Amino acid sequence: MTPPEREERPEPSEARTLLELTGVGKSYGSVRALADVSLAVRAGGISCVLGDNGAGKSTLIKIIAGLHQHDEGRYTIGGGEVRLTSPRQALDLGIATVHQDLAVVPLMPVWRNFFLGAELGRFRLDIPRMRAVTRDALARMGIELDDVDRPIGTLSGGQRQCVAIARAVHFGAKALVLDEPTAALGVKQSGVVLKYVAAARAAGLGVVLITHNPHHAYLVGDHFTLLKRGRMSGSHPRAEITLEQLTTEMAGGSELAELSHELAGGEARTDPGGARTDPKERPSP
Amino acid sequence: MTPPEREERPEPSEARTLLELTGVGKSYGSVRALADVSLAVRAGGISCVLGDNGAGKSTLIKIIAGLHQHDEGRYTIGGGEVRLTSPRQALDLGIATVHQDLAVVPLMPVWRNFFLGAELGRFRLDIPRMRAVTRDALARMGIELDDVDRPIGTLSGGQRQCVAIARAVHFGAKALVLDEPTAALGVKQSGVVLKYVAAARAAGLGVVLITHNPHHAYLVGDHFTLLKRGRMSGSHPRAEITLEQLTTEMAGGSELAELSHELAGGEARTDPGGARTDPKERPSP
Amino acid sequence: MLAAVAVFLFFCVAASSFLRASSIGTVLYAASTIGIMAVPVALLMIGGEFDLSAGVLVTTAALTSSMVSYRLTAVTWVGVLVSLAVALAIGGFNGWVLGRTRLPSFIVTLGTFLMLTGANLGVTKLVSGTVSTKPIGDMQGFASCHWLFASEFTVGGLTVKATVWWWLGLVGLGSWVLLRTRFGNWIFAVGGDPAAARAVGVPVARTKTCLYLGVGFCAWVLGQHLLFSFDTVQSGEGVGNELIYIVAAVIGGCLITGGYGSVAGSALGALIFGMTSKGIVYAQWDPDWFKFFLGAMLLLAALLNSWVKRRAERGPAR
Amino acid sequence: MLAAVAVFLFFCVAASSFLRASSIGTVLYAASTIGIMAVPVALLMIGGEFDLSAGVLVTTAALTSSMVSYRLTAVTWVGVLVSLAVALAIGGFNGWVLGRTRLPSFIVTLGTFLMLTGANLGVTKLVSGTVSTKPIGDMQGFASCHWLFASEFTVGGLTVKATVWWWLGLVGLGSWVLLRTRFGNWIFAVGGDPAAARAVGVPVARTKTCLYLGVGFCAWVLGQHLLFSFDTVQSGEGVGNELIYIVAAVIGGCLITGGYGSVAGSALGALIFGMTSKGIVYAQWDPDWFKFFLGAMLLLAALLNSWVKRRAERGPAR
Amino acid sequence: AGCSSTGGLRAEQARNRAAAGAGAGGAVDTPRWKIAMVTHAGAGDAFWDTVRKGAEQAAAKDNITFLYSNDAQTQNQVQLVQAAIDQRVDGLLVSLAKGDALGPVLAKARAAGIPLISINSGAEFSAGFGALTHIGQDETTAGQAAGTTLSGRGRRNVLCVIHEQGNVGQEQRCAGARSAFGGPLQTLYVDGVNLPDARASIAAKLQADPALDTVLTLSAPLAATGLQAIRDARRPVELDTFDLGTQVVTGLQAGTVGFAVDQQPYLQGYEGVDLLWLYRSNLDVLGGGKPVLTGPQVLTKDDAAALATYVARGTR
Ligand SMILES: Nc1ncnc2c1ncn2[C@@H]1O[C@H](COP(=O)(O)OP(=O)(O)OP(=O)(O)O)[C@@H](O)[C@H]1O
Ligand SMILES: Nc1ncnc2c1ncn2[C@@H]1O[C@H](COP(=O)(O)OP(=O)(O)OP(=O)(O)O)[C@@H](O)[C@H]1O
Ligand SMILES: [Mg+2]
Ligand SMILES: [Mg+2]
Repeated sequence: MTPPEREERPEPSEARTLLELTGVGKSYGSVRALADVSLAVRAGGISCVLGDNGAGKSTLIKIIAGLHQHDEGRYTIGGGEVRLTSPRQALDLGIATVHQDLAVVPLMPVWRNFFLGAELGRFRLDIPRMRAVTRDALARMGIELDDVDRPIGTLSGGQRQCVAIARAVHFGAKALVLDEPTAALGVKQSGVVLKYVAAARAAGLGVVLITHNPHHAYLVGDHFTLLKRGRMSGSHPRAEITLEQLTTEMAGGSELAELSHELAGGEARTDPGGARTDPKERPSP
Repeated sequence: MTPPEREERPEPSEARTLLELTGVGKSYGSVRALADVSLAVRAGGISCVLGDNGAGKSTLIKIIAGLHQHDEGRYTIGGGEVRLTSPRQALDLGIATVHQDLAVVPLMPVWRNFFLGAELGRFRLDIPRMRAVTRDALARMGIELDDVDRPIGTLSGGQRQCVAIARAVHFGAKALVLDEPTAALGVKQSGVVLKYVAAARAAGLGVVLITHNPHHAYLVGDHFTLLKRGRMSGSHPRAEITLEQLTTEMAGGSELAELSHELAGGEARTDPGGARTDPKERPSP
Repeated sequence: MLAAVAVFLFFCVAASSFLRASSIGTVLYAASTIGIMAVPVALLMIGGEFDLSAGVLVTTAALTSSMVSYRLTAVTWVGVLVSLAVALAIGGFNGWVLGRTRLPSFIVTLGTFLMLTGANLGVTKLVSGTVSTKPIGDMQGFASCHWLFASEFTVGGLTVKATVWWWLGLVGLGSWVLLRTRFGNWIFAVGGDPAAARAVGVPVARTKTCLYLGVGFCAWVLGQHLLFSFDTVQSGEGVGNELIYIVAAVIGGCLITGGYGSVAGSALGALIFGMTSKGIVYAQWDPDWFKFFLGAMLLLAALLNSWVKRRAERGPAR
Repeated sequence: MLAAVAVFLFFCVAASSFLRASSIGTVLYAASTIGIMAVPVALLMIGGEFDLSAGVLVTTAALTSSMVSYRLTAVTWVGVLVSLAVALAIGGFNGWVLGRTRLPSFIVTLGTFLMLTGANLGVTKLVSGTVSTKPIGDMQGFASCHWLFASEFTVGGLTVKATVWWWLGLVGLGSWVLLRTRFGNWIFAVGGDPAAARAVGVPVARTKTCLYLGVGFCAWVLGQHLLFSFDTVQSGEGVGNELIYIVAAVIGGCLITGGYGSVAGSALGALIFGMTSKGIVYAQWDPDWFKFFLGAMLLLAALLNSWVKRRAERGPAR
Repeated sequence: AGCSSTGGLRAEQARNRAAAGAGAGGAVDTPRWKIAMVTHAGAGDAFWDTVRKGAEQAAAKDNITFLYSNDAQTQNQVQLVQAAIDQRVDGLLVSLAKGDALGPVLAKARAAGIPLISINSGAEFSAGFGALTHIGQDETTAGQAAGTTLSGRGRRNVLCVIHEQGNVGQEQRCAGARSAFGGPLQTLYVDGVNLPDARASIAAKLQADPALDTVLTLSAPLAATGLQAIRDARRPVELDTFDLGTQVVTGLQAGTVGFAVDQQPYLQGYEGVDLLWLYRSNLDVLGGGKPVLTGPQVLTKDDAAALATYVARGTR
């Protein structure tokens, strides 16, 4: 099932640009995490950011979400330049984020975490409804929790990730920013998340998706930004790149060739190619 | 590159059993996380544990690593029944573990984390060597850190995971237990980890590998244990199962069919099949 | 909960005079003067911060009220209101410095603690010429203030002081805020994981400042009680009480690192502390060993509590 | 570091008598009596725990030593050794209870604190009949003990007390343990993330117990100093000092939640505290406002420290 | 604030206008000496505030720079004495509640040629430390005076309230009272800086032991607290106390306080400074090697009216 009728929809450049980063840079003390990175997120578009470990993807996300501030460059939302000093501002502008470290408070019940920062009712929490909404949202992702009053710290890694994603999907109004959302998820849940991403696009939201899985990215992405050691090493609309090229670029090109060669020689049964994936082989249901 | 000469090596049942769980069960308060699970790890064998989110995989790992204790069943190491009350005991028996939540101390420097619990020198730490070993071990995984004195909390998610894996590989003497080691890793690093796993097997270690990626599992695994809601839903030697069957079982069989149908109908461009992966398509280097 | 009952029963047996209505009134009074402050201190601790200045802040509130009324020769209500403003301002100052400087609250409130201790003495001497304030019992408005903050009334032999009502009210209010409002959710979050709380849009600094304002408010209440029941205020009072408030909160189950606890628990903690410290007096044990008994009883109560909790968590199945 | 220098310079200017050799000796002595205890308290805090009993434990050590020697009419060294055993036992008890019950250390050591306070008084009254011990200055071994714990000698006008040497020695030892030994690595780990530490095989409970033993040892040292320099010991002393030790550690940069800090920092903290509290006396500021100045100076020092640190972290580039 | 009110500052000023102002400090022609007083007082202690006031007024009169410092902990008091020596004062006033401990540092003061006078408690150490004289009250004697008065008033069962655990002087007062009082005398420890708690503790004790008919407190603030506690306990119990304070005097006048044992703290400060000045300027020494006692003085209802003014201005 490699992209079948994919060329039907053009790169939605004519669509409204929700947020845009131009030449953004960021240093943590002496560590230069990002330099001269540009990215545009359009309504109804999915922008994928791909890159090696430590390439600066999460840093980019944190700037978009208002958790960190950029040192250089411009960040515009809806055309106006902004300098977000707190995540609250991003949320108020309709940008919901799933961070890689999930941002949940371990000792708090699941439903309180779900609604944290966006509680129903100011002086009189609508607790039954909050519980019900949480349970439903998780169930729709394939997570059945009989007790949403459990501290979220006692959930399994994947369950926690599902809570964070479900929360962002529930509250994201204009843009959805997902940092490796499927990392801890099982096959089924990953499918659901990709479905959600597609649904968000269909509803006219802009999506930023970070993933290490080129197949996931190619399946839904409209635009691919490649980062390498904090710098952009490529920025391609879907039309200009194939899955093969994408995979090669993500794996670091020639270095990979070397590695697979080495593996093939040393041990017949191991295969670094396994690190790359392909949606082609679908089980016949 | 679907398993080519895979049948060459038989299920190593005649090999020495390093550790074995029989009918093990575990409850957290009223949550029943595991029930009647059996698993054997043989020297020179890779035992994969697969299952949905919340299936109980990490719980199983924690019992093996001595972090939690089983309520029911037997746990034998090297033939003798044990009841590990602390991870120290497991480590002393040569079992090194990478936990899903990584077990690193955020504020401590990378090299101190790397050697934590197994420092070089009791009253006189050999700091230059510890630094060098850490830097090397990370470099071999494709992580270049110019400063191993940085607090590990400032590393990116994947870099942290690499530290945890490198540590286990470095200190694992008899068995290596890996809980979703490649979750946060890029294409290249994932390949390295699988290579390490294969190398560990070649060196006669027993490996327990947990993953959500059936392709990774099938690539290296000798035995597959499937968990579903805390119970074993299957236990197959490599010879008895194909990648297709494995993938179907992991995705929950019929439920998946329904999901992919729904997706195909609603939105042409999204494909839950993307959640499943295949090492077949390797980029020509 | 069980620990409180156990302590109660223990002293009922150990001290014959413990169960009298008048004795219960005394114990309740002792518990209430701790409990009123334990409420905001517990909330603050759930929110992940300390306040070492809570003890002397009570004295500051009392001194301010007394001296303002006296100097201005005004109705005592003027002093009471000025004192409220001052107490809130100091609480707000704590929160503001904390938010601005990101110093640990231990250091910030230690600074406030020392400064208030010094200012209490310095200002009082400056204003009154001595280390205690002048009596204000003959001033206008004293009677109504006394009624509000320091009256007592007797139901069926049990004399209940105004502080007990304040205490109950504050516990109710605190519990409601913590469990039923948006702000309560934020308290748990900023204490449990400030970084995560910030990431989902909780105003961390503002939440903490509000908690410090709460401390200021309750210190004001207790300070007015102090003033209107004792008529004069000693400027050196209150030092060391901050620890007792923290103790009550911790016995009541608040996590010292934040993110977990309850207001009702702090009330139980205050009750346990009050019952124990007064129960030892009723039991007429050797006064030289008073503190020894107090320490041992508190430790036992805390042990019992944690044991019960662990059993409960393990579930009825086992 | 900079804060310590700033405080020093400030008082050099503000107080003419501050820079004299004798004054510096006094300030160093004051700092050392805090610093000796700040070392283990800082280590403990890095290891994620508190010890509220540290202050009275010093007194307990002094009392034990004095009373054992006196009652047995033995060489004072007997008392000194028995006292060491008792101090270590109490430290070990704290650690053991903590490990067994998993109560917060705040509660456990509060229990010990109260029990020791009571026992100090109770036992002393039982043994001596009064609240202070009998003088032991004329007993055998006093001279040598005095030399070890309380001697002083003068180099170029600067009188240095034995406690200063002990302090320097303990700071060196503590730093070395923390930074250069396996155990030091474990201290950081159990304070930073006990769950992670346990998972990689660090014996969490044992590490913490060792830290409490360290507190016991240093309390013993300081206790012996008190005894052999003052000859008698007041049973009510030491209450409240535990906070000063914690303050020194926190000013020195220890994180109150554990996992971060240094021993040298605690020494600087003790020095800042000692310089400030004595500097105010030398500067002859109004004693009524003493605490106010103390609080303000500490806050400023802490602010300066954190500001310098943040600048340094941001790197020279910017 | 224009609100009219009873009491308050204006009433006090009105009262003061009636009385004549005290004379201003007289000028002496001695050089400006520096005298330090180091006490074992806790912060904000009313008693010591009066001592200090006496000393300050004597200092003003004698053209003396007066330095005051205090710390309740032995170790710190010693350091404060050392700091005074470092400051090269011309005279030293020290309270010797923790006598033995101060020996070594006072020897240094003597070596530095600083004349020393001890005040308040610790008369027995005074001469040994080379003090010119001791001005104060023997706590045991004061306690005995209280004990004698108690039996004279026909009290049968007394509660002695110690508000600072482990304080030698307070222990001595209770012990003295016990030895001179015929009947049973119990002690109770309360927290002197937490008055509501102290109040509850005293009330609790009164409720627990119906035989008690007298409460003996050791300081003026505690006396006021004791009165509240007696009201709470609803028992006809007499309150007697050490030290004076506004509320004690009011109590004496109203009959709620039986008697007060006073040691004239003002005198201890005033005489201390004045005697050091006399020594420096004229080598005068008072007492003839014996302590100069400022108390105990047992005050009752009869003395109350006359004392009220002086207590109100904080010099008695
Ligand atoms: N400490 C705990 N207290 C209570 N319940 C727990 C605790 N830890 C795990 N659980 C529950 O036990 C079940 C199994 O959890 P486990 O972490 O083993 O799942 P998993 O298979 O590793 O899932 P994932 O793939 O998401 O990591 C889950 O339902 C989880 O919520
Ligand atoms: N708080 C921080 N302080 C210092 N350096 C940091 C901090 N956070 C990240 N870095 C560094 O910045 C670089 C980029 O980190 P980032 O987390 O953005 O990578 P990433 O692309 O998300 O990687 P991964 O795929 O592993 O999550 C890394 O080298 C990382 O070590
Ligand atoms: Mg990342
Ligand atoms: Mg898991």
